[in-house]
Amino acid sequence: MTSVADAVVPGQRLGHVQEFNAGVGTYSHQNFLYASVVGVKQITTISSDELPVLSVQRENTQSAMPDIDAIVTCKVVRVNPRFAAVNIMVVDGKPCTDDFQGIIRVQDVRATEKDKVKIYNSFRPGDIVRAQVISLGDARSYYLSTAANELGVIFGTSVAGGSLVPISWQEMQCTKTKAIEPRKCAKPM
Amino acid sequence: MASEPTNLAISPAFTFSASTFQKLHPLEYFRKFASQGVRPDGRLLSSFRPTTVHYGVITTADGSAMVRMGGTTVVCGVKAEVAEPRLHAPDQGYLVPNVELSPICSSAFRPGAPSEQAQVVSEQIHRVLQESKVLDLKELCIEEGKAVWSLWVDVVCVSYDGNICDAALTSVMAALSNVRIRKPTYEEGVVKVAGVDLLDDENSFRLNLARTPLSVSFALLDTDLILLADPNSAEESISQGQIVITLDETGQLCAVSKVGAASSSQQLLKQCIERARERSQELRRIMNQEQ
Amino acid sequence: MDRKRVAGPELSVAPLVEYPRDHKRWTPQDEQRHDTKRQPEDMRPIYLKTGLINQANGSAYIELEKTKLACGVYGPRPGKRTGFSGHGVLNCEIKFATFSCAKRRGHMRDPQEKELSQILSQALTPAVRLDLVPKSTIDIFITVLESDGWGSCVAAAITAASVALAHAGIEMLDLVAGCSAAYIPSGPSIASPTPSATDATNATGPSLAPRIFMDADLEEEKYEQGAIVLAYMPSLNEVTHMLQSGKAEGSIVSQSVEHCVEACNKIYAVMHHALVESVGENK
Amino acid sequence: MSRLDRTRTSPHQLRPFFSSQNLLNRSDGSAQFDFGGSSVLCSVTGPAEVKLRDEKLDKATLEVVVRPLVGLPGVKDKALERNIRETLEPLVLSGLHPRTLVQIVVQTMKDDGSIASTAFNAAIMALLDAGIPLSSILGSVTCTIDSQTNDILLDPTTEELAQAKSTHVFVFDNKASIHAEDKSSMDHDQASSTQESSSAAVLFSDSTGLFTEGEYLECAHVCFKAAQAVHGFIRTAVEKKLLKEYQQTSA
Amino acid sequence: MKELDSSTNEREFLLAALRDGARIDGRNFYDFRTLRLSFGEDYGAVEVQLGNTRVLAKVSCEVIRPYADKPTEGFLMFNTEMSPMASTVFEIGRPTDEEVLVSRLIEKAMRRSRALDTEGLCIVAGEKVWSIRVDIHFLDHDGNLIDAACIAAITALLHFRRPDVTVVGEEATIHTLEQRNPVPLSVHHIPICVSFAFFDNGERVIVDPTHLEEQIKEGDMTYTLNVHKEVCALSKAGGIAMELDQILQCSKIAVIKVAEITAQIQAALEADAKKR
Repeated sequence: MTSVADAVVPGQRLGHVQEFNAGVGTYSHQNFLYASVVGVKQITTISSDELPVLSVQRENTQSAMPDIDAIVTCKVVRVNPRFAAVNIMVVDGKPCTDDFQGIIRVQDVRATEKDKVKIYNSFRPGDIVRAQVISLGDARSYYLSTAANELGVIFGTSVAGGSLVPISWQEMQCTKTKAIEPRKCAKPM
Repeated sequence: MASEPTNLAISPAFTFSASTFQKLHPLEYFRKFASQGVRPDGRLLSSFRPTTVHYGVITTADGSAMVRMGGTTVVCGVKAEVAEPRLHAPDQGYLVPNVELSPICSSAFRPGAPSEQAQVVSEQIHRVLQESKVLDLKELCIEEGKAVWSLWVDVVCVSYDGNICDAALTSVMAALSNVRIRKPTYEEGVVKVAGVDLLDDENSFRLNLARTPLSVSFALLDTDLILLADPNSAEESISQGQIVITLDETGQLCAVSKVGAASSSQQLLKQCIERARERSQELRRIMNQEQ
Repeated sequence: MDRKRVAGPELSVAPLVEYPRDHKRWTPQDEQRHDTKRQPEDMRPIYLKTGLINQANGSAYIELEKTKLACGVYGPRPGKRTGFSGHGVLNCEIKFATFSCAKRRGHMRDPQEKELSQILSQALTPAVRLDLVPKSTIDIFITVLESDGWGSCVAAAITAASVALAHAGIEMLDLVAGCSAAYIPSGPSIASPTPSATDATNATGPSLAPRIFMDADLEEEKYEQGAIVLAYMPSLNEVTHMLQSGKAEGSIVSQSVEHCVEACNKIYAVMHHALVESVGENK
Repeated sequence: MSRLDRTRTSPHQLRPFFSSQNLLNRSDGSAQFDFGGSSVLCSVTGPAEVKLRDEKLDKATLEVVVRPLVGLPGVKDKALERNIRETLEPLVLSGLHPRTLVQIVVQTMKDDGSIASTAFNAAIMALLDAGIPLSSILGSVTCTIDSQTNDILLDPTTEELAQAKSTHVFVFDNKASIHAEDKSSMDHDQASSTQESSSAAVLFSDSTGLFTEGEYLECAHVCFKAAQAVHGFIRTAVEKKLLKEYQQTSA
Repeated sequence: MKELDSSTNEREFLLAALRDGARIDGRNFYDFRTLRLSFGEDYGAVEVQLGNTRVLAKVSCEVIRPYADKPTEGFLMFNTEMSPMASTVFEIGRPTDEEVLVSRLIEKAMRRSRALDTEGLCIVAGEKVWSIRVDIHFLDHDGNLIDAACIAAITALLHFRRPDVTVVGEEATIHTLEQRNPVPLSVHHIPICVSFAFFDNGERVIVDPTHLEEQIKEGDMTYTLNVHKEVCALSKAGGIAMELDQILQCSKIAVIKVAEITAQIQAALEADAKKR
């Protein structure tokens, strides 16, 4: 498919800015395009009136880190009336080496009727939550949101220790005891 | 890679890639494989990882060895220095093993003082060397009551992927067997050795090791009472206990330890000893090949 | 006393090494280098490999004959909580194994290791696009397994760390190659058997221009009157760090910088090869 | 034949053991356990506030601190800390107290051999005294194989340890013995065979020195039988304490 | 773990009682709590109970090389590291202020007052000396750790016997306990600490405060004396300012207390010696 000959390393000059647009894994410096990661050079032509995009397909993906708008999977570690604190474990389908910290503030739990949200009716410690990064947050945590249908709790364990299945967008049921517990559920895709 | 089990769902509604699933539910991930009799790295529950031993890799040390056990790489270097003997043991030297688990080898270790794990492994090796009388410390005497050799046996873990215990002890024994110390002369409180380029039996001596104990470790998974030979770091993190069997070349036991997890039957321990016997023979074969 | 390690004697020293009278040791008076196979401008052959440490995000192992070190890169990962920063932090820590030098080293981090860590982070930071990893830390850990020359060790650490960073998939402007050279006083071509010949510093007249030995080993370093370590980005043709120590004339310095740049270009080829090789492996 | 300590006549004899609970005022539970001239005092605090760093989402964090009688704690004590912690972890029903700390401090008071076993027994009694929920209790016994006579000596003294060619520390939980008791009440013939097979279940084992597999299994067997006495003793101690408390509250 | 302050009720009650001339455990102001000393089978191990405060002291010895500049001086070392057993405020490796204070006072009381003859610990000058180590374990903290620790340390030193040694020329032979009776250390004098706590601007002075009293006190002072009325150490670390008169008044009380405690220690040692 790709030959080693197309492999480039950071700093390798790939072309002139008049010939190509800079894509991922590249940067421009004094009218030239250079590779910024190890990978395979790729040229994609979008349309005839635009310059082709020169990019480098990463060979070793960098350890995942949260970025604005990224979809993350995280575990709830503690809750209080103002926010749920989470450990971000997966970013855009890629596991992080070390967990990053995030919080879902009460106003970011859902899109509508924000003033009626109670954190403890939305998340419990141990829940696995799918969320979106909305800002880099403060020194400690990224700020996350679950205010969309496909975002929210995707896996949880009931008080009795059984696994929970969603029965509506704000309720989940224990498979063992059939007890219903409130959650902000993610809509299965 | 073993053939991946197809159903990686944590609940019927959501599916994930294998790596994501492993991160979120390491135990479930492992079980999916174990239920098919294999481990995520493709091994059988009872098989060990490929192992290599290289001798004399460090020329600044008086004896050294590098051991690779799967993804775990350790380097052991022995330095012989001169020290005053203890007053109550004036003709005995020192043999001081220490294992360093520094942050280079895994993100599980932080910079600073040795972690509990590093301390425990160091102590385990220290005890085996001492209790199963590997080396007569009188051999390290230079001048009774005045000067003895102190052998600093330091193990550096370069890459950590579980089972540091076996890798470290193997490297220690290999490095000790590789040691060559220049013959010393003692004169008026000063220990001198001759500066020569090539060490031979004329100008140096080797350690007379009474035996070569090697350890074989298993991880215990409580929930399913599964026994895993030579666990890697992902397996260690989901296991509750471990069994370590240490044997010398005659098949005599030097140490048996079972820590953590629920009670295990005598049958299980016998099984471990049996497997350990075979594995330690194999390790010895690898060690002898390279020498 | 160190409670967290198996205790040995409180004090121990290396034995005194006594050389026989007829023992021949290398001195700067020798025409050839300590390693007789090398010319002054020759480096030792480099062995460089990525991916030794499987728990790390990126790693490299480098060997210049006896100089051996391993480097692991972790991150970007959550940084220490010291305020919000739009830029990432590059954190370097270098540690010499206790058995890595002729004299046994301690377990604790000593001032030399701290200084080296500083040099490394200065040499590498300009090449890493830290603006792309806000709030995060990239940790570079280096363990020196054996050191045969201080300068070569620093240079090897820079080279290995830069390859490990690229191996970790971290965005960089360029690779950084490290190279060292030592200024060795050149004696008379015929070694004079004067008693002062053993004392290297006195043996040389000040008038003679020193020779420049690339990638000097420990034995040669013992006689050096100065040395230089250069960190250089070969594609961009930029220097990220330069450390000149000792006394040398300007012409010697500029000459050795030229030599080092040239050598860095050779090292770059090795780095390139090691990284491209890893591309093939993963497929 | 007599033992080195001259008070015992049989190699399989334990030294007299003794315990008392609820000795300390500043901890939630405490106990002292003596094997002859060896004595360990143990305190338990918890469930209490846990440091954020050590917090576990779904269970209590167990912390063990071992304090030697002489000198500062070293790697040896660290190893014992880890052994005690990992042995107790499956016993403590830690899921009942998530995000809390159960701290166990083990202090050697007198040292005449078999300290690890004495510490294990003191720890379980202190946990009982503190009312920490447990799934079962444990009993620990040490033995050595004498380098001269090859005899298995139970509960060795310091002097006997110095002469040993190998040392074996065992811990057994009382699940096996409960099992055996049930069986024996039903059927006597079956009981002996159950006892044989149940003697195998080892909760913790730590052996060093030089020994054969046969010797190891023999030691396990001898220690298992002796551990029954320790289990019985602990049980009686708890019964007595409960009875006393009941009498106090009803009086 | 952080320690909770005493409750307002406790404080008010305790202070009200003091103003009525009573302490809540029924003691008079200048009473010590019941002091109990128990010895182990080994020499040099003593457990001290001062009310609910418990301290264990263990003395051990080894032969080591002396410092070159003090070739005839033996060593006397104290280990006063506190474990969470005594109270959860103590954390391993993070000494509290109290721990530092106690450790320094013990040093002052024992070593600086030359209670133990360190010259007498010399075996062969410049070669071999005894190093005496006192490990003080705090088991239960109900106030006044310093007095209890001090009593434990000095009693353990008095109780301790080291192996006998014979020196012929440069050669020293250390005899085992079986070969020869071990010998006691030469203790010059018996320093005893007496701690005071002050309330109501020093108007009310009590000795041997309990933990609760320590929490509420406004200031404190520790006298270290021996029966010969020699002051070995005096420590008044912070707290309210005191008039000189009050300090002198305390010293008179301390003298009496020291005599009592010393007598009790000697009686206990004699009783133990008879049993052996």
